[in-house]
Amino acid sequence: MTKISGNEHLFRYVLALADDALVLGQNLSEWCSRGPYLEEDLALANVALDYLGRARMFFEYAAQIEDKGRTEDDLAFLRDSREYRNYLLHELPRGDFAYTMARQLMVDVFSLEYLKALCKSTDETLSAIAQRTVKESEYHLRRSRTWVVRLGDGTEESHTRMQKAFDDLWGYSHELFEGDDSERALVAEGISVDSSTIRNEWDRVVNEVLSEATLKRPDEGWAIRGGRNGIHTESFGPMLAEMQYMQRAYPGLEW
Amino acid sequence: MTKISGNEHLFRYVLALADDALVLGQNLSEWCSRGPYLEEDLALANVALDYLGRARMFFEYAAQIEDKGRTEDDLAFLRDSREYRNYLLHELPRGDFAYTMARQLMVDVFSLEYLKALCKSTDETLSAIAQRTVKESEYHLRRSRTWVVRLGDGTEESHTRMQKAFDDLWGYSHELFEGDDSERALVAEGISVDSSTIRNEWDRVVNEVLSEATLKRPDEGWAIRGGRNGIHTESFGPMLAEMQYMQRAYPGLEW
Amino acid sequence: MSNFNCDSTELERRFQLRVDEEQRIEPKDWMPEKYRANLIRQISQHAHSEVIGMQPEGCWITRAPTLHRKIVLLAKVQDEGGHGLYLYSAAETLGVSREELIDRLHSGSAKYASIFNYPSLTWADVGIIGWLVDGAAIVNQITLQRTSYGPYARAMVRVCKEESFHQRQGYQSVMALARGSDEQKAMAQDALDRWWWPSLMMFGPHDGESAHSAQSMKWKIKRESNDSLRQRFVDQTVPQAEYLGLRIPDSKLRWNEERGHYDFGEINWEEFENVISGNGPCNRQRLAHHVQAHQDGDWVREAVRAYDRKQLDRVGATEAAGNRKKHAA
Amino acid sequence: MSNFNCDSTELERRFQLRVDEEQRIEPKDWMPEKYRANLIRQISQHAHSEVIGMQPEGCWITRAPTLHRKIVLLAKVQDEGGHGLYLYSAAETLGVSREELIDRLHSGSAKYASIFNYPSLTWADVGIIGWLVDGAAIVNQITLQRTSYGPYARAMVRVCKEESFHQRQGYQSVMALARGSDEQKAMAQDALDRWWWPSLMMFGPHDGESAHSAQSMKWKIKRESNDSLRQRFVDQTVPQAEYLGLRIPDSKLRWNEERGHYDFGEINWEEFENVISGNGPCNRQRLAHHVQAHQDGDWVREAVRAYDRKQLDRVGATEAAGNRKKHAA
Repeated sequence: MTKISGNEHLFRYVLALADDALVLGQNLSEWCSRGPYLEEDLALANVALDYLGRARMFFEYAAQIEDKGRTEDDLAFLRDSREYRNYLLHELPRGDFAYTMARQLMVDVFSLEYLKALCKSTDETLSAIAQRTVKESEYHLRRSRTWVVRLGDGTEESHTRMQKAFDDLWGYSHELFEGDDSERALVAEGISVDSSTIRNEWDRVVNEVLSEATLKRPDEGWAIRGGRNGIHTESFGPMLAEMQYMQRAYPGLEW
Repeated sequence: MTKISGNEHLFRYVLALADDALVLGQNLSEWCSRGPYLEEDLALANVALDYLGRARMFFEYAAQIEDKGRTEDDLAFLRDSREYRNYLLHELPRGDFAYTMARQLMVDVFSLEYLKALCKSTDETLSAIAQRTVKESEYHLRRSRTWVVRLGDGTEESHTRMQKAFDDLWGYSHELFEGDDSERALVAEGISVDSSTIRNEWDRVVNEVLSEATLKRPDEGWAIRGGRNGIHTESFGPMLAEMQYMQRAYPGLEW
Repeated sequence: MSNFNCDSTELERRFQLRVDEEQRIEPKDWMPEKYRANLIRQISQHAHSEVIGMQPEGCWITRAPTLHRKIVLLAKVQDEGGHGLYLYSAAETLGVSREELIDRLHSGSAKYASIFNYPSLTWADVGIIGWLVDGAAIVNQITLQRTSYGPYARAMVRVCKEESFHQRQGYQSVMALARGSDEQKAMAQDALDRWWWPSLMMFGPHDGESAHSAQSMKWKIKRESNDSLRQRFVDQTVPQAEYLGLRIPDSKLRWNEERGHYDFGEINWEEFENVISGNGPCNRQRLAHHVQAHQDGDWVREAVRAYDRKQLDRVGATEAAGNRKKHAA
Repeated sequence: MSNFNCDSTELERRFQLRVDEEQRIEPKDWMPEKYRANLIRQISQHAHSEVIGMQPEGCWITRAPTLHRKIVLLAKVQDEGGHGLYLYSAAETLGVSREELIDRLHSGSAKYASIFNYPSLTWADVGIIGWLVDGAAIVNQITLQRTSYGPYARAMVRVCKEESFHQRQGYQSVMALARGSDEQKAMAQDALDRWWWPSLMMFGPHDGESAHSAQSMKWKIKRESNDSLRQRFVDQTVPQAEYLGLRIPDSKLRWNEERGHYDFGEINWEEFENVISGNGPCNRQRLAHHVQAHQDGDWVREAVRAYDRKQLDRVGATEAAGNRKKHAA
């Protein structure tokens, strides 16, 4: 195994956070003009915009750390699927509105705690990004929480859809708390957040919301991992093909 | 307007036929593992394979006519959407099984007559391609005809779906009979087929099938044109992004 | 409608007087039924245009070439939805529900700007739409800031502010192409060629042939004629195109010193009629997209209603329990 | 099952005798119920594997890098569907309908090869699947050409012919990568790294731990042990990898002169159990894809039944009319 320098760890760490944000932002942006209410189109676009904004900050910083002349857009658009290291939960197709909201709840609870911790990072740029974005995640969580409760405790159909969404998504939650080598390598210096420390609070909040929503917490037996190693789902490739089209077809141009 | 040479016309003519075949083959290939019967998966894959095979012959010939070092794959995969000149009918997303079969009927009746006429082309390569493929179109037409009748005269649901499919597709049929400058320029020499001469036979056969299928021929008022001018539908771009991904991401390699 | 009694004639006279004096009409004010109906038609058409207008640009969000452009585009399409919201709200003050307005859109009895029935084919279209389509919209909407109906006028003020921002962004995006590679220039020119004439059509038929124009002008729900708005748009846009080094696809276009305006060619009115009446390249897809999204949302809206009812029942039950306790005490 | 009477014990003895003598059992022959049940399980599992196996490669048809590769891949996936058909037909000779078999697949009571629960991530996966997965399948299927049940054995003959063709195509496709750019080589190596161990798992648990093995061997619906098939696959594949200049991801892999075979490392049986029992990376997507396609086809199959009934009625009516005429005459 090649030895990875501290700087390389930081690059990989930041890039993974960038990938998480980009891929989820991309997925959410598809809701624009497809929501159940016009108001919801706008609200989901807001969430997507927040994630794309984060992606940009992380990619900029990653490019700066790497210092090899690659830009934020090179990193965002010019890698192949195996090099993206986002968590799988973020890349799953948007599904129906229940699926999107179940995912958001799972991601939002995680992100809020993660960003709160990242605010204390000894890395000033990461801490600054976290401070700029933690309020967004509070707002996201209020929304997804409200939706999960409304739909879980709405009609029989909405309840069934919400339960199915959580059942289908649950297996992807485990890897969120496992981090990767780079995250672990940077914990000691207080740069990164140790994801495993978030598990308890995540469980507490998610259980609370599920119970208020009259939903059952899915069984834990099923767990899918691979995002941080670039082992994606099969839906990822076509999504990437669409996202990268312009940069691939017209390399090196200004837009 | 720039003057177009006879050779340029031939190139454009053959390329348009190649695009028709490629785009339809690509669409049909999506049915593989998604058909209503396993038998139907195989049958639709056969039709897709026939179209992709045609595409290959036409692209090879186009590359040869152009004689600028571009290969069949360069032509198939490395143009942007405005340069593809397939008829719109061929690029519409596959839709449900009724939609696919309605489109096939419309295309198959047209193709069979077109290829029969192209067999007599004074251009030996075109004539040879037509002779190799006309039997395929006979077989395709037998299938799509049977399906349209079965579904049109099946249940209330299947009837409704078939009728809706024809209603939604009809507007795209008109441009099939209009050809383009290149097609017209090559008629006199007996190289190309004058599409407008096919209209009567197309009407006769399609009317016959619709009537047997207890379906109503849609109104003629609505007509969409643009395929031969590279004016596509909005679904075309994402389809292209997926189709071109490998060639765009890894230019110039052998596979 | 035709059997006005004396009272309503008098009311109508006073109403017109107020309009003539540039007073704003507000929701609770008396207004002629035709004024109301015309406004509902006009405002909802405007709202539907914003909402349907999300589609042609929206289809490029997932393919935008840079993170910056992706963010700008998503925010813009979101703003269009927001304009739709302001306008639906303005229409609702006239006593019609959003659900009704959407039903009319789906049934085809309500229209939207016919320009959105053209497909958006390349990335350049996104910039060109911002520049031309938003540009044309602003020319019209600026005059509507002084429309006689208060809620509509106020909505227009908000909309105009955002639209000029979009128009500048669109123009900048086209400028990046015009200053880019040959491919990019060609892409921009091609998009301009395709969108120019539909943009001119946005202002509607010639003044003489516009169905609602005369009455609308009198009621000041329309403040300027189609032809004069169109002329203003041409006059402001031609120099912009020149600055970009792009060619406007009109061989008759030239500066007329005498008039102090650009002369330009005749619009293909047959195409205009064809697209307006439902036979444009994308009419069916636009409507189908909207209908599909709405249907996909049925269960969500139903669940929200059910949840709200349950909450009310719970509050009721709690209050009832509270009352029982009180009585028992 | 346990209360055999004399007759059935005698029948069973004769049955085993025929099997021992390598006679083929045919559909109309008497056979023990457990033989039938076991065969149905095995053949349908094999059929489902072919059909579910269409998905991982199928997802690359629309993205194949050249026209040639697109055609080859589509034809290959089509062949897999064809194998599924032969095998469903073989299973149907045992008195079970395809609809029942599909129901069992959807309910989770029937299995398919667990290797298809891994995702196909890059173009190289397509070649590697052809090379390794089809390669492993052939090693097993060649022995099944001599299985005791006639229809199954005959299906295997047809399948084997096509599979070796696919295996060669897969190998050639990997060779193109191995001889290509650095990126292509890395892509091939990465795919080999991911698919190697799952390929070895295809042969199932060690002989001692295989639930159905002993009885199946006796009935000759299995002709060779899991471990010996796996060894054969390793022995034939290692030199192929060497020829390509690719590294097999097993640090314990080495030639054992004494045994005349390659030694290789231990399979991660925990992963095997996990994937088999439904918790692999793609189990849910695979099943959901199949269920969705089947449901989407409900209305089509219903329409075909309705159409066929109508046709019968019409024939009936015509005949009746004919009969009436005859009687009247």
